[in-house]
Amino acid sequence: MVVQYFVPHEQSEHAKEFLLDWIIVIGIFALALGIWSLISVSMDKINKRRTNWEYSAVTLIGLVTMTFFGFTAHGDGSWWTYFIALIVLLAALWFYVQGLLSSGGKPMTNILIGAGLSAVFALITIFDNSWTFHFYTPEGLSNMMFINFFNYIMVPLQATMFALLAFFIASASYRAFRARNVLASLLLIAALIVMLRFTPGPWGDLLAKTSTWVMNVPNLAAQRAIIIGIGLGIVATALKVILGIERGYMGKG
Amino acid sequence: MELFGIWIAALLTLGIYSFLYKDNPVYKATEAIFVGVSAGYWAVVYYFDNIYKKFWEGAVTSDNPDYWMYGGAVLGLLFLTRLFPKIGWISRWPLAFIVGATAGLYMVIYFVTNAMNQTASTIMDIVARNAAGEILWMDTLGTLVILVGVVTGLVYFFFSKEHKGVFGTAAKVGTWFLMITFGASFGYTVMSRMSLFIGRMDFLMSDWLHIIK
Amino acid sequence: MKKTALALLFFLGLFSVSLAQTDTSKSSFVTPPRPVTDLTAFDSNNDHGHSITLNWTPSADDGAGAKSVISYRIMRATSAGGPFEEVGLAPAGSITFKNSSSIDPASTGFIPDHTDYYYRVDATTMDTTVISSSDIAGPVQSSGQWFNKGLYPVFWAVIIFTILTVLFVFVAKKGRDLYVRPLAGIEAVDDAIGRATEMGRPILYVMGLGTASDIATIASFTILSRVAKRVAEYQTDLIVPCYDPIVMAVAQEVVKSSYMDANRPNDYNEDDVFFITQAQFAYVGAVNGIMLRELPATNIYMGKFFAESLMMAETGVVSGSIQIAGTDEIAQIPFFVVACDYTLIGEELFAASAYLGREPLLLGSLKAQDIAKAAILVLALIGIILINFGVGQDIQWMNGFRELFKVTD
Amino acid sequence: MQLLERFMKLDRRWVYLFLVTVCVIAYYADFSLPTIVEKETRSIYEFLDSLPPGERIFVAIDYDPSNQAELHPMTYALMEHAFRKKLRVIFTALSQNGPGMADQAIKDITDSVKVERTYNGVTFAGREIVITAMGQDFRIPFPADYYGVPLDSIPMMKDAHNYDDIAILVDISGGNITDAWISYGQGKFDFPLALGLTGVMTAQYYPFLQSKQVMGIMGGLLGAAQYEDMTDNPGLAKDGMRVQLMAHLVIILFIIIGNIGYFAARKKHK
Repeated sequence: MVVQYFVPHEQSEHAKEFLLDWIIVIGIFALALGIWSLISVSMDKINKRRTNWEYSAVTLIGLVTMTFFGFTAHGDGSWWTYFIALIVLLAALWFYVQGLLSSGGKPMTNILIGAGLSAVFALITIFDNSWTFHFYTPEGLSNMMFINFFNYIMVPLQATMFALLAFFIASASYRAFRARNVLASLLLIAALIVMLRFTPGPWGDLLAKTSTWVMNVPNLAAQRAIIIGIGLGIVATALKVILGIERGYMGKG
Repeated sequence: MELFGIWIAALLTLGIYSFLYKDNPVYKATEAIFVGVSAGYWAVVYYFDNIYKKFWEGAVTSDNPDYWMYGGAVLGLLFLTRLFPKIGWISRWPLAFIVGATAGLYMVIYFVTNAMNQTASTIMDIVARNAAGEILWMDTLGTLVILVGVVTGLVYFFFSKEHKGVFGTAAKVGTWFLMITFGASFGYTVMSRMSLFIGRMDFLMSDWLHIIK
Repeated sequence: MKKTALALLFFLGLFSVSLAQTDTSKSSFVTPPRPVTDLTAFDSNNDHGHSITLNWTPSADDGAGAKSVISYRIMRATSAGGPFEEVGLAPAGSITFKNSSSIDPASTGFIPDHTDYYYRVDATTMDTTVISSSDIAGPVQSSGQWFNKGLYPVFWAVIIFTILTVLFVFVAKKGRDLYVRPLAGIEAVDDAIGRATEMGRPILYVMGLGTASDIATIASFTILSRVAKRVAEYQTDLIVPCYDPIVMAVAQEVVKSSYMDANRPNDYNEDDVFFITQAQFAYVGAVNGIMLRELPATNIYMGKFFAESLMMAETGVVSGSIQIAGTDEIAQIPFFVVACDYTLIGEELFAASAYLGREPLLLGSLKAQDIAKAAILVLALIGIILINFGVGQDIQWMNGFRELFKVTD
Repeated sequence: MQLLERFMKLDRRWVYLFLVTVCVIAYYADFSLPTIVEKETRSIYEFLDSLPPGERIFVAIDYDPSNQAELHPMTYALMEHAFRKKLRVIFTALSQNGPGMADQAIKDITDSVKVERTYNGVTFAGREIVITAMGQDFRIPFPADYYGVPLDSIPMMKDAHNYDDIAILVDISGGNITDAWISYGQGKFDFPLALGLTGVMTAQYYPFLQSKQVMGIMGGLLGAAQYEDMTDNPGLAKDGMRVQLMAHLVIILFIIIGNIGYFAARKKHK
């Protein structure tokens, strides 16, 4: 791939595309592993009744529910069977995973109950025409419930988590900006100048000018030094990987 | 439905904020919902974007199948061998492939954009002049400061030389530059982070509680 | 209010349509502009093919003379006789145009390689009927090149860097002791693991939001392998929550092998390295929860981080953990510096694995990095001296020197 | 001393509580903070204010919803000023979602100033060409407005042909279209150009102010607040700035408190 950079020919671009595609395809299998990891860690917590196991159950319900919404489309008619089907599905999966994971106990019983519940789920799916599964067309993405969950759960939660930063930035500056030594004082003064840049008062204009200068001159210089350093660090790391000097990622420390 | 949704959203929002006081059951529940729903969301989106569109349509049902994709699929299957302890070592192959390909792909790109281009922009006229040829003292000072900052900053990053004497002083000046940068960027970010909170406040006050100013 | 007062106007439309609709009777008569001259067409340099570059001397009425030229229409045909079709538009004042397409034959405007094309450039005025055409240039074919000549300097720089690295690795292997200055953040890692053991609390290792295709994440894997090995030796717990499934799988492998290296394969628990979700803020929420519930003695953040840097680091402060961070994401370094006890800045992240491993092989590459930095400093200073003190002597050569570093992709 | 030392280790929750309280109060409070008006904003205001009624100005709306919070207040402040001065305003939008932004602003403003007609727009590719072509005649890229009304039949456009017929061009932008306005517009046709930019972009464009290519810059919410101040028309920007400023002051206050505590503790330990 190093060679690829110097070879502009289209064959070389094709090679690059293939490699990127491969990584995506591998990612598909990795995602399966990831989801399995989430499920098994959560189930483990639930089975062993570790502290806060209840919340792991909530996570799993959320996961299955959202996935169910994503693969189904609801047409006209009653929503009741749709939600009953979802609950039956949750229960079936619950018993299956219990059966697969439980170290002691009676795995077979759990799996049998799971099978029974799946049969009920299958019957509902077959006889209820108000909703259908769609694995080959992304109709689930426009499922009303899928969109509602996205709009009223994911979006506000994302925005709120992000907005927590307003508080964290406040507490971090309270705690850390202490004039302990030269370095800490420089950090503090630079931050104060920039933060005060739009305060009203005779010094406002001066501070605004100073903060612009700080952003354009010392800031630019230090960033450039960091960037050059990072560039070399990346090349060195990549080179070590290619030459086989660094095998840490394979666990060969 | 919309009213219901806004109530849910508002309660979840408050659930997250309760974390600021301390970890509590409401936050734990909110977090659990968030993790579950988002993992499900990404799984579905990933399925349709990649498994379906890229792999299924590109390599299986396509008239002009992209057989290369199967290579990726084989590597992906090898990846799954990790589920079986005895042959789990095979899963290192795709892993080595990913890491190796990445390393190769980005090595030169970073060398160019980070190291070479940045060096090129450091090579500049020190004395700034306006169109009339008069020397602009402030700008000249600025370029000098930039030059000093870049040089001392780089000196700071030397690993194999002890920070002593002239070299040590330069490295120290370098850290000053770094600290000024960090302080200034931190201060600069406060405003945008506050805007995020103002946005959430808007949502709670107007959309949910309808307390309009 | 009167119609004439305060008329608000928002006027936009499609260019081609508009030209056809312009009421020519109202517009004043425009004399045809003088045409473009010296039109040349050639295969674009150093590319993947499917591209032809045109150069020309602008019309005498472009920005001068009658100032009537508003744009140049690039016309192309497969034979000298036409018919010519429009393939692009360049604003007045331009002297070059690149007619290129993607390598995908199905894409619109695809230009096959090794096919004859003829080009013509029309100087256009505000009146669509008044244009003047240049002479026809062609035939010309596009083709891909096997080596990008514009990248020679990069090529040599990479070769030299590689040789340097190999050289120093050999020097180090021969047993020459290479000095490396201490890095506080690295030394803290050892202490932190010891502290966690004493307190009987786990160590939280966060890989960030990077994917396996980020070099920072690869660097993080190498650091994780050293940390995991020590953790296994000390028999402390390790928690690695992951954002990306591939990263999770690799991290599991890394931790597992490290436990084997430490001769404690039985202590390894697959569930120590686990996947949470691929939504940035849900991931942050979960990690924050882990911090407050498991109360890790040490939080280590290595890899690519974005807005979550401060959210995690501040929560880590609340849980009373020692925090060590390292990232190459420049915008986030300030937050780690402010909230963490130790921060590896930029390049230090990439050097960390060499430090932790203390192997001559890896230290050798650090030396090569330093030499490269020194070379950059020296070359930049030479460049500055040349530019500032050599004015008027050999400007061409100096620009060449600067160009040596400037690479456009 | 005891009290001062406690300043050093305040629980972060006090910081949070105080911050929320202040923000909520500032959000609802109806007080107005004086803003120091910077020279680069004042020059835009003074230019517009000196124009006689009926003069044409040209406003380019080049931002997307993601920058709305920062740039909308600026557009509103500028437009209200222009309309009160009875200036005639020509709008273009050359960015992807710009027309939507402009449309919203125009609708909101015309609600309050009662303008008779509004026009909407669509996006257009190849902005350098559009900018250059408008230097010849606005009718070249845009023979009609968005609703299809030919420019010639709109009274205010009767004798408006190109940049020579406008007094000033204000580009309110959240992206690199500004570069095109500077080099292809101002650079070629030499009209007075003023910029309204996001806070992050501002520092980048100061060199153009120095080289006199740009006659004024409004930077982010702050610039908008300054403009509102000068036109004596407090609006969105002043509201937002009030919360911003108070929040910044709270943070600074806590930094100072923390340092007082720190020095008190150090003094004692000596």
